[in-house]
Amino acid sequence: MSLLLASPELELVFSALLLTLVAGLVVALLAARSVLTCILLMSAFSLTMALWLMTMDAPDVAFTEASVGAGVSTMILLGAALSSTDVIPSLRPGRLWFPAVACLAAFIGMALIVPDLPVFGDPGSPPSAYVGRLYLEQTPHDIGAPNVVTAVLASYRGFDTLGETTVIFAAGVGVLLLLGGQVRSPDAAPEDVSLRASAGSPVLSVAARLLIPIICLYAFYVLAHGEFGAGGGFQAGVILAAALILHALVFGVRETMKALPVGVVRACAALGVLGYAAVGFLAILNGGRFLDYDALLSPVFEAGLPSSHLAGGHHHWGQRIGILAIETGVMLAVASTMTAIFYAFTGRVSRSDAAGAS
Amino acid sequence: MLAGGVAGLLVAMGLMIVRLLRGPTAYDRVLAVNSFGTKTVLMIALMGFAVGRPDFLDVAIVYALINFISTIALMKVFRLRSLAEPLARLSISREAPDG
Amino acid sequence: MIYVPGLFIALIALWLALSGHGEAFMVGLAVVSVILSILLTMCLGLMGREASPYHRLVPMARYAVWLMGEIVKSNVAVLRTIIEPSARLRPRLAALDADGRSELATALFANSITLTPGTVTIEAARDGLLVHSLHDGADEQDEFAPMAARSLMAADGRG
Amino acid sequence: MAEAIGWIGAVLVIAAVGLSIAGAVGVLRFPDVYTRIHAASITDTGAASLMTLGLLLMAGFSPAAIKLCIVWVFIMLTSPAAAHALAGAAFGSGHRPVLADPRQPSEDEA
Repeated sequence: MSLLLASPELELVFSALLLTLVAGLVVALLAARSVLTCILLMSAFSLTMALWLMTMDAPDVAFTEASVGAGVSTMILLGAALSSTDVIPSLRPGRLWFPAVACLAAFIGMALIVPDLPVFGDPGSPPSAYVGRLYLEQTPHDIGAPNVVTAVLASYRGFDTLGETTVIFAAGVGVLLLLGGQVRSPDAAPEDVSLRASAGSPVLSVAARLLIPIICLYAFYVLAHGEFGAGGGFQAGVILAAALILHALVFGVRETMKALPVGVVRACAALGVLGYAAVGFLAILNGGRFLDYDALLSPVFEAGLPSSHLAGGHHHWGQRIGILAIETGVMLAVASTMTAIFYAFTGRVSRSDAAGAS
Repeated sequence: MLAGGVAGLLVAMGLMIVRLLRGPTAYDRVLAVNSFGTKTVLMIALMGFAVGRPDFLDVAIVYALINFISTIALMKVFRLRSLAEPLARLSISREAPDG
Repeated sequence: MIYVPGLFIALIALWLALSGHGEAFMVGLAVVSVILSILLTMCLGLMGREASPYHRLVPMARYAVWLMGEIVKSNVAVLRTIIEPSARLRPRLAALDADGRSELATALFANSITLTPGTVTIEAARDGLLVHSLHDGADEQDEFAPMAARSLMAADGRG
Repeated sequence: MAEAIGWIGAVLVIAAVGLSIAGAVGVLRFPDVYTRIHAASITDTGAASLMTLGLLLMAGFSPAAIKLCIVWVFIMLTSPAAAHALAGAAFGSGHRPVLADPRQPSEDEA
């Protein structure tokens, strides 16, 4: 933030404007009586929050917020909204007092805490002073990845990230179980007039054909450059899923399921998590500890590799390849889980539509 | 200068929210969100360029792509009440290649 | 499958432009990624003229430069409408012929119309376009004729 | 000279933001969804172009500049397609544009 705007006064004006926008969006969300309007507002809210994260110099988090909050979760909420009614029932005023008091109490509690929080970016604050400083100082020597966020997530705390990837997988399994598990490719689209009208338009089909290869490549680019800048396996997975969702949106989910069957996608989700864990076991087999990437390559082999000119020549090939391997696992797991959830929603919706029509 | 630009874009985004709330049709709302997204892309590009960090621009690229996909999804839901139906067909018989 | 090399070159170029890392390891990753992307594209059944129009890059670029000029005009026109009283707003619909064009040329034409002076393509089909414009023009077919010819030349190589 | 180019760039960025605001005002003022699509999509692509050009003039050639151009290309590719999708969806679901000449038939074909 201070990088962006020279004077603190301007910074304050900017923060005030951004916060006004956020507050306005929240009030609008509370007032909206249509589910679809709420989804639109939440998409705009995610974008605004991502902007806020950008000003706090956290592009990794902003990246995730953008791709998940504004992209995939909009898609999934739309899928959910389609199988419910659009109008939010308004509560009787008599039932509002308890939530109102609870919210107010929580707000006052948090407001009381705020003055005790460290100033934003304070190097002396507890989270920055001890382990944070250690990470910053040791990363060039231990791991060599220029992006410390990736070094922490994928290497220092690789075991946590394995847990998180498993959580995503488990969440996907949970959603599939809740939705009934069985997803069939929807029956051939009914030839209704409204559909034929838009089916002829080449604009979207050309745009999708042109963009999908580029989006796929961009996903791999984000995966490969996670150690340099914002990005990594999670974001890459979401972007890849977005490409598949675009395909399903434009050409129909039937075509997507024909190319990538439901079973294959579900297997890939498991394969991603297994691949991540396999890297850990490979390290054990090579005589290291679980997820100890330094043990992945034998020292003789690593000595034969050209030294990498990253971060002052301290780059470890074992770390680099290990991080890339587990990030690939994360990407596969995330992309497949997102696609499987999308399949589940769309497959379900078209079945209920078919049942309603007959 | 850049601060003024960022503030101006925020004002434009706020106006888009007004259109989102006023509707009246669903397509006005989707239009407002789409335009809001484009302005966000511009704003990130401006901020990223101002601080000289190319990886901010990566985020802008993702926004531009995601914004398009979610506009298509929203439009489709409002139009067809379904995410599954195709908007365009994959033609099996391809045209004769040229060049 | 003559489109695969075109797409390969275009995607590699995009990667290198984005990445800026020229070391052998990253270039290797680039090649693997491009191959995976192309395989996915083929698996989804998208490979073809629209996914890989890069062999027409030079005429497209020439067309894009011409289009830029039109876009400048469009912004001036729309701005005047926003600033001046709404009396200037005279919306109308126009149907245009687009017979005998490839999908790519139709899409290029339709998108160009959307990008330029106060006109938006509402419906696009292989045989025609429905255009909404902010201002009354003389004859719609004449008005769009230069763009129709140029976009056809850029996408299909014939005028 | 370099300073002059920098100033031109700054002016272009400000113009882009002005165009954005003007587009937003148009989206608020125009009478129906089709005219609003004009205001939003055309000023969005225009603002993106002006801003890209302005920032390039201000900073010159760099890796960030290439990415900026890629962002611009994506906006120019996706924005008209999105506008077209919206207009087509609105038309297909029965919204008819407000026309200056009421005698003109609002075509019902596709």
